[in-house]
Amino acid sequence: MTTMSQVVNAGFPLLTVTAGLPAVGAIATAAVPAARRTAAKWLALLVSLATLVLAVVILVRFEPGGDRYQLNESHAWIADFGVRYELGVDGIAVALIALTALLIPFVILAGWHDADPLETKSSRWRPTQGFFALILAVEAMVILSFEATDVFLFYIFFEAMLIPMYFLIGGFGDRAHQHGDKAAATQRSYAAVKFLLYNLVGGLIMLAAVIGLYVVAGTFSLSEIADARASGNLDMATGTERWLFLGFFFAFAVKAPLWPLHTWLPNAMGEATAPVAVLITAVVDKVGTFAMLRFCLQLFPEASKWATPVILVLALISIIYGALLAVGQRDIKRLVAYASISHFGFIIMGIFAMTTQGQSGATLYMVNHGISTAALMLVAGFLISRRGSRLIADYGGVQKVAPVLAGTFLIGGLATLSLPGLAPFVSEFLVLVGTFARYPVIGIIATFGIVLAALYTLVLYQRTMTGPVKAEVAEMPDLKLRELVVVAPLIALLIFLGVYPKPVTDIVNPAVQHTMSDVQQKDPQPDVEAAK
Amino acid sequence: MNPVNYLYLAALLFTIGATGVLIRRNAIVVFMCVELMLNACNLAFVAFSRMHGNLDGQIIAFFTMVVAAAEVVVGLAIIVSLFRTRHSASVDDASLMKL
Amino acid sequence: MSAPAVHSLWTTAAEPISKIDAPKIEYGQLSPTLIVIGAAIVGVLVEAFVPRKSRYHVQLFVSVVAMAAAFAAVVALAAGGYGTTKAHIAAMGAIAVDGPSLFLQGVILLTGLIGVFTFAERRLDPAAHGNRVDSFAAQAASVPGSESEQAAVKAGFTTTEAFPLLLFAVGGMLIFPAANDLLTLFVALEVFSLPLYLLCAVARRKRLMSQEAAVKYFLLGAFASAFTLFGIALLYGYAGSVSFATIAQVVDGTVPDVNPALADTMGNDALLLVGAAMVVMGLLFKVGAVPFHMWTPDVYQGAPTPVTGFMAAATKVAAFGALLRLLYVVLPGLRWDWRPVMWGVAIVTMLGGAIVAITQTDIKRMLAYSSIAHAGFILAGVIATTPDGVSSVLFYLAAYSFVTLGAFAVVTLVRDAGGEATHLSKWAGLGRRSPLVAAVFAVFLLAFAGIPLTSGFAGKFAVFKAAAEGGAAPLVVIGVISSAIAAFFYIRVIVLMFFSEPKPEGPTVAVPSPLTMTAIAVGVAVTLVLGVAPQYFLDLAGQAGVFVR
Amino acid sequence: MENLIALLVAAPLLGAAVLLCGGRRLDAVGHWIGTVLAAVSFVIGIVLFADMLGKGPEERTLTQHLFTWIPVGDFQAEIGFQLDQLSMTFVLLISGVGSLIHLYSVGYMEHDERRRRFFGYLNLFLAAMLLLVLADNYLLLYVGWEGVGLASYLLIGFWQHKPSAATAAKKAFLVNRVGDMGLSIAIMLMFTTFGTFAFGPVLASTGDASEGMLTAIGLMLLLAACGKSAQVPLQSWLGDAMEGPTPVSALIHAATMVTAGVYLIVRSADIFNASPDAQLVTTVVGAVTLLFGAIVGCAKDDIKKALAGSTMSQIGYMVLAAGLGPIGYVFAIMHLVTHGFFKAGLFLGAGSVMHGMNDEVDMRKYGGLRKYMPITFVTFGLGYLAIIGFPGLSGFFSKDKIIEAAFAKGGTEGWILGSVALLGAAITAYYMTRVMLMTFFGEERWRNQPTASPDEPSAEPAAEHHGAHAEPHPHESPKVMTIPMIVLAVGSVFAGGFFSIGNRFEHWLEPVTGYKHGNPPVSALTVTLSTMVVLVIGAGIAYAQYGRRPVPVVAPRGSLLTRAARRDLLQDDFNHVVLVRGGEHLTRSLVYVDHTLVDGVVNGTAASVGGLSGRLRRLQNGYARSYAVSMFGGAAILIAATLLMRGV
Repeated sequence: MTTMSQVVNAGFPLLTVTAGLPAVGAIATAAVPAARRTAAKWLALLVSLATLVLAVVILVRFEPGGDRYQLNESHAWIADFGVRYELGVDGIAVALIALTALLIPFVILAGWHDADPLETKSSRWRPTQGFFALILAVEAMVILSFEATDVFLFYIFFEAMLIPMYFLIGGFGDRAHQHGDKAAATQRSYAAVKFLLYNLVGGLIMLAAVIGLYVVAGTFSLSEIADARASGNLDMATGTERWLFLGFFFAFAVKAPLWPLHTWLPNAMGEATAPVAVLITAVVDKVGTFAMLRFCLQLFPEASKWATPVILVLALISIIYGALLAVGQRDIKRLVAYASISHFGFIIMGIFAMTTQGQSGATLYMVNHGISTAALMLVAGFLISRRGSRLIADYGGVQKVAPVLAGTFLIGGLATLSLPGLAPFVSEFLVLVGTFARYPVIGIIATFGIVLAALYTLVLYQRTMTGPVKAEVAEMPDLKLRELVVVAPLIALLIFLGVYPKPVTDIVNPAVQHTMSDVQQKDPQPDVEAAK
Repeated sequence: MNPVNYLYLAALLFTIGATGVLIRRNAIVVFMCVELMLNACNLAFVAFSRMHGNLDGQIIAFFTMVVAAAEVVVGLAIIVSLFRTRHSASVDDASLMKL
Repeated sequence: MSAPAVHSLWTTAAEPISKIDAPKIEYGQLSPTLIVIGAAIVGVLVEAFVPRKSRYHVQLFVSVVAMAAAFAAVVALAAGGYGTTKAHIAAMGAIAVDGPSLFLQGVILLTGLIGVFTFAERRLDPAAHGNRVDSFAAQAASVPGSESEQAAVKAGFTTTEAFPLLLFAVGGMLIFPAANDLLTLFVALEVFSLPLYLLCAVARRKRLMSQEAAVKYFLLGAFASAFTLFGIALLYGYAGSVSFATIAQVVDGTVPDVNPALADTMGNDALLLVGAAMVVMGLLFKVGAVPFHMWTPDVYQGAPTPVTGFMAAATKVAAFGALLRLLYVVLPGLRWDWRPVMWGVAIVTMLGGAIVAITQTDIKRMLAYSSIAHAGFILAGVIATTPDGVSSVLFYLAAYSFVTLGAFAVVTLVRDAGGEATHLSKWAGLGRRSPLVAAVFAVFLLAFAGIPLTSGFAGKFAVFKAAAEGGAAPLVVIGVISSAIAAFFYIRVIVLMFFSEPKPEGPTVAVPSPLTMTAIAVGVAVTLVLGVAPQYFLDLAGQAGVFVR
Repeated sequence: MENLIALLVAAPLLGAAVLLCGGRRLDAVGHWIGTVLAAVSFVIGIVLFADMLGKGPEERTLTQHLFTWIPVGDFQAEIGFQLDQLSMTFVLLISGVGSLIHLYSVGYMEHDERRRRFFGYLNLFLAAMLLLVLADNYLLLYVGWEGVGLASYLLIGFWQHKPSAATAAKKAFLVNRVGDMGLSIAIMLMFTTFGTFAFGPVLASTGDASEGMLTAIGLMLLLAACGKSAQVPLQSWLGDAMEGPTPVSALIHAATMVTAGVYLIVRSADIFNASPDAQLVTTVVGAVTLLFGAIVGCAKDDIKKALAGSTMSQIGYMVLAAGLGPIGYVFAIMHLVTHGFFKAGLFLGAGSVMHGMNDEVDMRKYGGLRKYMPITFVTFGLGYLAIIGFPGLSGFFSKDKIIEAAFAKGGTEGWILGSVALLGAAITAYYMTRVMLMTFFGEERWRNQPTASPDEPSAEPAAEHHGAHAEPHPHESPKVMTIPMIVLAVGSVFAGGFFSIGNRFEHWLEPVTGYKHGNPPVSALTVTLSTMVVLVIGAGIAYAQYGRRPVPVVAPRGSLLTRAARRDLLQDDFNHVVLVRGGEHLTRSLVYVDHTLVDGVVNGTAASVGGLSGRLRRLQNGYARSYAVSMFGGAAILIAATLLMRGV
């Protein structure tokens, strides 16, 4: 296998290129002159598609059976800090990179007109170019943080991606609210600042832990730390390990977000445009849960097990609490945000259930949640852009005037409530089973989440789409071609992965086995040896 | 006579000077208090020089005087220009910038 | 009685006069300082003899050449191994030529060079009576608004003395971190302080504030240096010498020949501790550490912005250099006494600076408080008392000084009728008006906030890492907390610039001359390079991290 | 042969896909595509059935494994089908009745511009339902289980412009979700207990599992069954589900989907057999529901709601039977099939009546319709006779067997259950007679009556063609509608008898469910006779009330019980007060908490730091001397601290 992966490594730095392409694309897009707005859009779209192609190449060249980390790259970077530029992907990372690369083109396409300047500003002011450049920058940083196998390298991009996100949230609001609406502007910048400060505080506390890790381990390289641990050269004092774990976990829990650190998400998703909201919840937040799997469990196995009960309870609270608040929302986007909080609860629960099903399910969940939320949120965005309001109460009977829009919205909703046959069901059930196998009570309580999910989704659909047609929506146009092109593939993917998730699970399972062995956990065995 | 007493005197002068800086309003007086503190230092230097029986302290005293003189030049220049604009040499009047 | 005996009653036979050997000065190794001081004196002569019209250009030329030459000399010395292998004490023990001093001298000279550029900027203010004007008063001596001043303006006077003053200050700063005995330390302190006092006083606009700043700075500075001097006296009294090496020996008790007097004073630790505390206090005043920081905001706000920028950058570098040398060369034996105290100072400095900055409404004041917070971060590195500690502090100083210069240079660009528009509310919507300037300033702010991929992050990581390795983990935690607090007000400015609607009567962004542009460009370049690829400079700082004693 | 199984599901699924994605260009032919594809899967069913009959009773089970669905560690979910006698019974019922109702709908939905989508949904339902009964493991069954839930949601809410319809649809889905929770927990329990959830291994190894665990699994399965089959306490949705078009009520909410719960229990026979407690609870649920539904059925004036109550009650019989164990399983299924025929027939009849009466549903505004729609009258009448268990007709055989089995359970339980079943039979006779009389006999109360009462907006688009307030012109429905009714009527007449000749049905199902003949404490004849007696009593009372006296057009206030029954015995009010209102309060308060508490803590911290900053600022008061003071103090502290460190 080693030889095999060496063969793969021979050749050009695939991972760097995959992450570098959008980065370069971002700069290029930003450099497009103000007048050539459309050109910038197309450039960004093409770059993101090219990145998708590269991601597919990674997907192909990655062998599930092979080494834990593949396509490795390693170069000296900051020797004084013990930092190397080390990239490598395991199954989990590959899946998430694919997800990111897949979603960005849709995000760009969906946000096609979101950043068109309303009035002709000074020629130096180029919001459109900025918008798409920032999106590509986020993509680059997210991909790099998935690829980094060096804690410090990961940390850098984990933090740095906040800045473009911050500008995306604060700089580009809903078209409906942009017309010199002071209140909306302040709302928006409040949301942006909240997002940044929450994550910055998390990141800084993590920074302390990162430094601590270096003091303890003397290196940032996952592989070296793993070797040291294996050869017993690395013995963390229990107390130290727990403190470091908390430092890392806090940052990831803010990003994920986990109750009670979640309150930035509804603001951010509510104020940002739908594509940016998708970027937040479907792409950027995944870095948090991903990092829990890769860093918390791998670096601090003992502490992870020590903290598991508390984290599971918090995750459980997130599931129920998020769902209940989603029911209580008046604002479509905030509703989706709280729904996401509930789903992130499931993901975190799956990760810390410490069972194969739980962790594979959690990883699968990250992918599926990304797709399903994207579908739901983008359609919601199309809806909002038509009526110019985010309030559920402002809609009604849309199904009559725009059946296709309503249909796609319903499918997105059904995916959110994880209807069997659609992708999210698979992951959610795996997480539940995985949790139930070890913590039956928590598993059962979590199952209530599926009822609540049905509640908030169907209430949303009923209030917006059914009933008598409201006057304001009477001549609402149905989905345009561009919008259909955005939604249709996502829905197709939801159905495909719901019926045949094997391709993903095959990639993910080996990685999960590694993680399980990191934390020295075995799946609980059934009481009865079933007759075959 | 025990040279340590000179140190006590020096300390006393230094404290007097410091107190003056804290309680006097007139910039000139405040500045002279600073000079007093410097001279207290000189006294201490000389005393120590005597105690240790080497000349470094006395030489430093001369340096100090030069520095003090330089400070006077700069200080008076600033204070005078301030006085000419405000027609007052009170340090408390110069409190535009705060918080 | 016998004649000789009687004779001996009132006379003693004089010793035969032994010949005094001339002091040995290594001019080559002192060349950076000598060049700058020499240039300063030339500058004074220029003021005396060159006609007014051409002074500006001559001064500019002289200063730039001097700085460049001095920097070249520093590089040459470093290349010649004086920073590492050949490091030794020069000028009869007065000056140490070693890694830290060379590194810091290099940084100071670069900041000085950029400082000259910002000093020489004369495109920002509208021309008065057809004469280009810079940010210094036409005639500092004349009362603002008086006829004499109007006459001076009409005549097109400018305070070209600023350049020699700057050179003197730089000269002092070059000596300060290299000073190897307390006397040199004190003299250097005064040599760079006095010109700064003057420079603060000569703003073209808002002269009242400028003079007030000067007075405050001067009185408090003199007050502080009096303390320093008394501390020096006590240390001298303790060790019987002002030479760092000797004092260190006495502190460690490894002094070769102990005469009775020394034995007597050596026993008295109070002398040592009080003296050390007072000297350190003088240095803490210069770096602007809480509770000796209170001059900082007022002076930063009142002084002409180019001066502020130079002062904020260079003073910190020089003062921290001296502090490092004092604590690492003179008082390592006292580590267990001063470390806890420094802990306290670092903590209050980090938190105090960050917290008070939150509610500031003036950009210059805000940057002043942020500089206080940064002083706290650097102190955390100082406390490490490890080689890493030294190099991390050196690196941080280099990174920080360029960011600061750049930031203040940007501040000079944003102007309205009353000169620079330093009130934060006027910065609203700057990002819409002139995205480029706003973006540049945002980069500097992010560097201050320590966002990865900027020099600020690399520096912060370096000092925190050193502190953690030095066993000061709690300091690191408090450090990150105060960084979080600090992040808040940096972000606030960004929000203001980009997310709030521009005011109709808002300030305009003046288009500067290549001078300021260079300053800003260098700032940005250094910020990004040190953020993305800091290794080379970390190596540099690492090699330079060894003191000679 | 087994490769055909997938086609059973595939055909309607294809139809659904084509019709729903096809767009308007299929509007013209959409309904025929749907009907044909439904028929296709019926034909395949027949073929497989013939093939099955050709084999010996033991080797009749066919399996087909398609692919591995979710392979994660020990969790191996397969996509695989299992076609045995039990599944086959359902396949024929579903696809057969399904096809008929497709045909019927062609006429019934003629005037609806969204007919294509309607047929798409119907096909989707068929596919899901067939998947449900063909799955070879519980997880795949779960897929079909929720699939039919979705289809039912879409069809109940088909007329989405009616808020009542949308609400009913949502309610149905939610209540079902509660049941689904049970099913998923049951599957998790199976996985942790047996390490698998495929029918074969699980049911084969029930012997090794602890009874407690099996009881838990059984109860969870029962919870699921309650949700799907509208059993107490999860019955509330069925009544509202009548908001859907009548064919839907006939197919989904009478013949097939609502019986899925019974299928689940019978399929899991081994688990229930091994856990008497679970069985007892099952019988109790069944008994309670059969009374509950019957009582509700008596009070409703809405013909569909009355039939819905009856459905609830009849399924109660089946669940009761299923709870009886091997002596009941077979009859549960048998009643399920016959009920499938006659109840579907009754609903189609009701639909035909409404079709002729401008979609009037209030029976008090019917009357004397037998002259105007004879075919409907006859078919409906046969269905009526069948359901009340008139000797010789389907219902008679199946229901009678259940009552016997109930007594045969033995002991006090047996007596109680048996008599409950008897009572149920009486009430059934009562309310069905009532429906029959109010609809087809008596004077024509619809004359010079405004139809569709204004507060209740007329459901079916058909109404838009006739004037909303015009006097109705009752007329017989077109062939395309009557033919299915006739076919079903035939079924409801003969099916029971056909099954009972030589206990065919027992032998047919025995290999799957197992069968043990239960001996009632009294002779079977006695039971049958008493059944006849109560039947006559029930019908008699109804005749006395509605046949002899004229029926008031406006419903009288009625007794307390009547009023309670009209409101589904108040359980809706209970739900409203406890769940809906309570839930609203909960979410409201949580929103408040999130905003003030969780967010407040953070904002509070920020604010306090800001306040601190404001206070510290004041120290910077602009006076040089106070700065000097702070320096002096600082120096003092510094010195003192240094000295303290040394302890001098």
